[in-house]
Amino acid sequence: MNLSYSDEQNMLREQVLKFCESDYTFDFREKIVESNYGHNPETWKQFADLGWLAVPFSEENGGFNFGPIELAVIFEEFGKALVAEPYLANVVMSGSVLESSSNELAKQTISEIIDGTTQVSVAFSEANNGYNFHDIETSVDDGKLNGVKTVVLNASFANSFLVYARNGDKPVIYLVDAKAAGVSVNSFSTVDGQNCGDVTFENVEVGESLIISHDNDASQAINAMLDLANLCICAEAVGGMTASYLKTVQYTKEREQFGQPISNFQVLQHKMVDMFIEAEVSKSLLFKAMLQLDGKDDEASKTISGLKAQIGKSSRQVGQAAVQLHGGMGVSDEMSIGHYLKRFTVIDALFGNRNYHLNNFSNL
Amino acid sequence: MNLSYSDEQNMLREQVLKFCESDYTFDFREKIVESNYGHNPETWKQFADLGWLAVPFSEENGGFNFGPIELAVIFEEFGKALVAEPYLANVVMSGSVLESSSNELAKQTISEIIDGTTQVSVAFSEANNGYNFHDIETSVDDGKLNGVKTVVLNASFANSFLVYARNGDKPVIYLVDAKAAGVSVNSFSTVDGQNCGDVTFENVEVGESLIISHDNDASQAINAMLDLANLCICAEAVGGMTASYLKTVQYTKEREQFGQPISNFQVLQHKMVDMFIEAEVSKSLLFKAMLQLDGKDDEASKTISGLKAQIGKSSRQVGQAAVQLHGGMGVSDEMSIGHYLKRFTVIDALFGNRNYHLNNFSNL
Amino acid sequence: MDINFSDADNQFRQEVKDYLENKYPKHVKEKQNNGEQLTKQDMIDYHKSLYEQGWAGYNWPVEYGGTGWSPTQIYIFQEELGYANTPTILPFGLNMVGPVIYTFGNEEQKKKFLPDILEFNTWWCQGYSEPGSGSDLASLKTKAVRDGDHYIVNGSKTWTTLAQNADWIFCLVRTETTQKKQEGISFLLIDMKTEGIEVKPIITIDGDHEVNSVFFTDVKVPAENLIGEEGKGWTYAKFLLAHERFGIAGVPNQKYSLKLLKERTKDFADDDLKKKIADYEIELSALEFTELRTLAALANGGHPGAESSIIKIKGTELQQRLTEMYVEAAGQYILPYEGPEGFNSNNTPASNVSDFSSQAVSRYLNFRKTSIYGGSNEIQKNIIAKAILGV
Amino acid sequence: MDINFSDADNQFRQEVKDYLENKYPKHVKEKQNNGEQLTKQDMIDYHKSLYEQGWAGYNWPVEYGGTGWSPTQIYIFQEELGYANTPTILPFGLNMVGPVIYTFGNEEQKKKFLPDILEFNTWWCQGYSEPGSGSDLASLKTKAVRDGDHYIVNGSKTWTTLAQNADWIFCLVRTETTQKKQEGISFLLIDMKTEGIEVKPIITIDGDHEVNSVFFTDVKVPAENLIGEEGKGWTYAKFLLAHERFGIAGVPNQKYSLKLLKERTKDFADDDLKKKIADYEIELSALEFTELRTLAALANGGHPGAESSIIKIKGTELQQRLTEMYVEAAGQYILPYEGPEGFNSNNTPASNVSDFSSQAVSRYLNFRKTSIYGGSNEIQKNIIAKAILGV
Repeated sequence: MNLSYSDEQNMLREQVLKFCESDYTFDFREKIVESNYGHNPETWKQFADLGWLAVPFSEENGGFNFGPIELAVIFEEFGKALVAEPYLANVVMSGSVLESSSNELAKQTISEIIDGTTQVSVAFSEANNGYNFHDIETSVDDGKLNGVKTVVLNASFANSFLVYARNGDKPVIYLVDAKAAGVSVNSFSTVDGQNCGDVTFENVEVGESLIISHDNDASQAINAMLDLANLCICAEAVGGMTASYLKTVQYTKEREQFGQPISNFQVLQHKMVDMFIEAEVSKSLLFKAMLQLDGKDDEASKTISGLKAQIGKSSRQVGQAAVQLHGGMGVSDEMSIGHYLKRFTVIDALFGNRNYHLNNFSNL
Repeated sequence: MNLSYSDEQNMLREQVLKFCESDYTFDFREKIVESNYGHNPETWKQFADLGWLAVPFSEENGGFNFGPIELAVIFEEFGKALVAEPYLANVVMSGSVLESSSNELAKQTISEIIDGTTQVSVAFSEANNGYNFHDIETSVDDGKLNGVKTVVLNASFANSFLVYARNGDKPVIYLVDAKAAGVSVNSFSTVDGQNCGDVTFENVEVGESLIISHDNDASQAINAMLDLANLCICAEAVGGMTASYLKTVQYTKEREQFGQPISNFQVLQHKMVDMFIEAEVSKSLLFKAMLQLDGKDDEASKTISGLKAQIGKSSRQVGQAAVQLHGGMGVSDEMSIGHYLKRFTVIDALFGNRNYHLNNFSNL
Repeated sequence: MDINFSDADNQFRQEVKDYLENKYPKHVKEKQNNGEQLTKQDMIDYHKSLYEQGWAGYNWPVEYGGTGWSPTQIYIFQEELGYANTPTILPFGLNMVGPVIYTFGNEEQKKKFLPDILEFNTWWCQGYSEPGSGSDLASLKTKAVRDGDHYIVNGSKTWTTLAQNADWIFCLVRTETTQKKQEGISFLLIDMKTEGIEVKPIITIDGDHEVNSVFFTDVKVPAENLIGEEGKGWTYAKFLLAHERFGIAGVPNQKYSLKLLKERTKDFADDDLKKKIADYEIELSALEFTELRTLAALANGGHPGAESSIIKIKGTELQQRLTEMYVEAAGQYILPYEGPEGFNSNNTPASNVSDFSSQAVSRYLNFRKTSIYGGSNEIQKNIIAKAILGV
Repeated sequence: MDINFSDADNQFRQEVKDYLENKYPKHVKEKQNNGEQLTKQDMIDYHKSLYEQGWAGYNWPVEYGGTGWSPTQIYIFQEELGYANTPTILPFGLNMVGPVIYTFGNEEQKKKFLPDILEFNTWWCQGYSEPGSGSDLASLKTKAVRDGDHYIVNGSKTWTTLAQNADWIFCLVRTETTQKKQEGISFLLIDMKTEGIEVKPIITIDGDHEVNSVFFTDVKVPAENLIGEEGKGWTYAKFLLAHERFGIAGVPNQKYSLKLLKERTKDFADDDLKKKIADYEIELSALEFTELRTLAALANGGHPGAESSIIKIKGTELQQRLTEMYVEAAGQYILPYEGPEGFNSNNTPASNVSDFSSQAVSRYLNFRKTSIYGGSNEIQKNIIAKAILGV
């Protein structure tokens, strides 16, 4: 057992941190969120140039063969800076599904993701399945795909979709071009300034060549993707919690009321201590989850459910306290602090909320 | 709608309060708890002389015909003084069951309860039914009663038991003498210094003359008893919460640490404010419940479940905070403060705990 | 003690139902029930319909055109309005400046302002908070200097709700710099059309424009608009704050939202949310009876004091919990955003069978302010600690 | 980073299992697993069995007879002991006074005291709190006046755990009255057999006798029993407190209790308690990894500092939550009391299928102290606020 980051991992963190501080200020982020669904093609190109789009892919596929620990490092820093770029949808989610496949189409698509020339979203969720992601109605009959997928992340910019469907009783994942006949996208900005969409497939022709994964491999690929995606957004939330308590401490030291900095008030001090503690214990559990996932431990899925449940509680508490201690400034759109709370809320809602994962943990 | 106590009700409160202050100090109480299961025959005689044992009974039965409001007034004051006498078991519980009956045996027994010459406990709970009090195995066959009742309150002093049993499919309540052949009592002190027992009935002869209530009337009598008993112990908890926050405020003003009274520390102030608020909102809900029960409102049972759930949460919070703010003294047996927490714990466990009543409330 | 309503009470309840059925403006009702945003004119129409019914001053004394209702009547009135999902009655005129004017104002001020407040001919807003002051309200810096028959006002106010609609603003201003910051404050009424006033929107994290900054540059205010004595404004301010906290819990509105939430979640397989709802509903009735106990005390001649702080704290906590449960019920369908700003078409996401999901996060974020404004909940606890517990 | 155990680690785990199987005293094991109270001799037997194994100083450096284990080994050791439901290793000698002696004591003191601590020939107790001092530890008043080769000690200590069994007590005493209360405190080791020492039991609300008051009347203590410098006791006290907080969370014991609770409740119809248990279990793993992170930092040369306050706060909160869940699981069967005092026969209530119910309330009440002692959780938060957040 070894709980220290490697030099390589520390360097990666340093690199992401520096980038966020110099090239991704809050004002810059706000412009991208307001003007373009959170995605800036130039920033994306920087990501590609820095090699970040290659992080989780195998060397064989042109990647760095990094694992959950390195992704968690990146997301923790992204969380601190409220990075809105569609890294989760493309590199983590689509990346995970594609990497699990050995066919040529998958390999080709990975290389395009790595060089930043294409964007791909996984279309798996449906309107009526809540968080039961395997309970799907989208189906293929006679080579024609029909169905509606909802809350597809980054649908606005996706050039193609990895569509989770069933063929008879068997699960299949197809790679479908966003411009194919019968595909229509109805996209929305999300509450936290990114984008998602409903994607409708109406008699879309899907040949065998478009199959990325099928049968048990397909459902396993979706499960593995969900575990990894949950780990990443939990790391993001841990970063956000850290930033929230640090900014709150800073603010209360500067803000004067009743003739003194409000950081002098014991009730506020203890509230900040509670924020700090929640951030720290969440980080500890993140360690356990990323190490288990990295070590392919059988318990990894259960721990990730536990982590997601913990994050749902801790980040809400931290986010709400941060807003409360910032007073009026906390609810003002121009301060970053309220945006952490927004992001925490979305993170809890994604891929199973606290209650869902508490059940999961209890039953696993 | 009128939310003010009547003059008569205020006088009753005044009377109970005065008695507790002069004749039922904490030291006095501790002696009775340590030496005699919480029951002092002389105190009981005072209760009889003051007319308190007659409070809820109809005038026809020699009582004052008072209702839930007056009982709540008494229990609120009992709660402040940690009164351990078996008023709940005798006057409220057995009283409620007996008053619902019109037969002579019931009337005779009521008159003996009123003059303090007999004590009666309702034996309804069984080891395997949890809080499903109607799911009973104690039964009568061929005039013979067999079964084991558990957690029978005041079993040590009961001269007779109101036994909830079934005769075939039909519920029946019998009045059984504690000395009857086949009755054995295994009694225990309770964690909060009162007493309860397991009561075993082995081929006890029960003639028709011992029937107090049967069929639907019997199960209704048990339900009505549970509602009234829950209301009374909730009132007791409200009194206990009030005493807890008042004593805590007093203690923190006197206790000096770091060169000043600890009541100066804002964190402790806010904790005491939270205690005060919990006591007050619980009291408000007590008002609603006692008024509805008094007015025979259809919603009364649901409100009492809500009240019991609320009390379970609030009294735990208040009791724990009181102990915490008293520091080492809070866990010391010789201070009263920890005894409130103990009593709150027992109150939550009696007649359905918070979780049971939360479910009840949700489903009613 | 008696929880039952008298025949007269029941008849009164029927009158309120009749109003809601026949006189509550249809266009307002329709928008409210569809969850659409109301215009300024809608709000005016609604308030005027109450005025025409004689109910605008539902909690005012008869002598100033109020109803003089008993606590029971006020309770029934608010309950029925809540169940009917009517808009919140705006507090700035009726619950804030109105009571200050009829308690501390002179006869001319009463004559000039009270009728227009009742008839909703003037929309009021509140000039209390300043960028630097926050919960330390008395540290305010906006200055009013006497110059003949006028005061010249300079400074700024912030978090001013619906200032963009307002005709008048009531302001705390500093007329003297004193040792003790609570002294030297005065209570001034200012016409928003006066030259030198500028209103700038503040966008909140829910994306909405509800609050504003208001800037005053050499604004000339007639001295006759001073309420009570110069320098005694802090007394009036505290009176107003105690009144403001009262009713802030919005129990009837919460009951309505609760009803919707229960309908939305009745088929949910998991019991967890149902238990949270039950827990909330129980606490809501405890809050309701706390208000009733306070109302009863008021009817016996009391004043809303520190006890109203309980209602502020618990009321806002419960409102916030309610919005959290809406978010939980909506699950991942909170993501697609249909707020007032943004790029979206008029399409509705396939996952949103109603407006329920799309509004969940906006409401959740919007309600964070309730534990901050009107004296933050931390300040309310300080008040209770001092005034009630004596520590 | 790597969560997997090396072959050497796995082999070490097997050694611990072997000890538990073969050398952990059978009579102690039996009583523990039946939930019976251990005698003083049982505790001594248990500690001596660890000593014979060479493991008494499991967290001590090799040079003082410790094991010099890596954090991973300590983790494995504690985990296996926890799963086996062994008694808590008494901290007073091994985790408290021991490290103080080997860090600040002189050679003679090391030679005189450390071997007996490891071998458990001496039972230690802690003389820190006083009736007036509580969380304001530095305000202590027990006086030690130098008189030739001795100190004469007068005063009293309270909440002294298991003083009734102790051979020695380590005390903070005031050797000088100074302006600053943290100065003038000294750290003294006192033989409990010395004339003038009186131990009086304190009964706690769970009915148990675990803590005591200790009175000192003209107690003569050889000056050679002073640790370090006179007047520097506060430094050693703080060092000890940080060490004490470490391990206070009792994660392995909590894991064992959790296992019992899960078995007890597995057939419960209602999911509510199962969710609470899941929530608790998740937080327990978070706490466990917080300890591991701290251990890893220590292994890299750090010292347990304010971070250990997190472990104290969360650890005691979780212990308390666990006892609450036991109470909830027992329902009304918490009532019949089978505690050490009382009137009860040896009969067991029919409702108590195991000791589970009868012990629930005692444990619940007993564990209330954990958020009070060792520096109350409020004090721990003050420490974090100051030392880590810098406010």
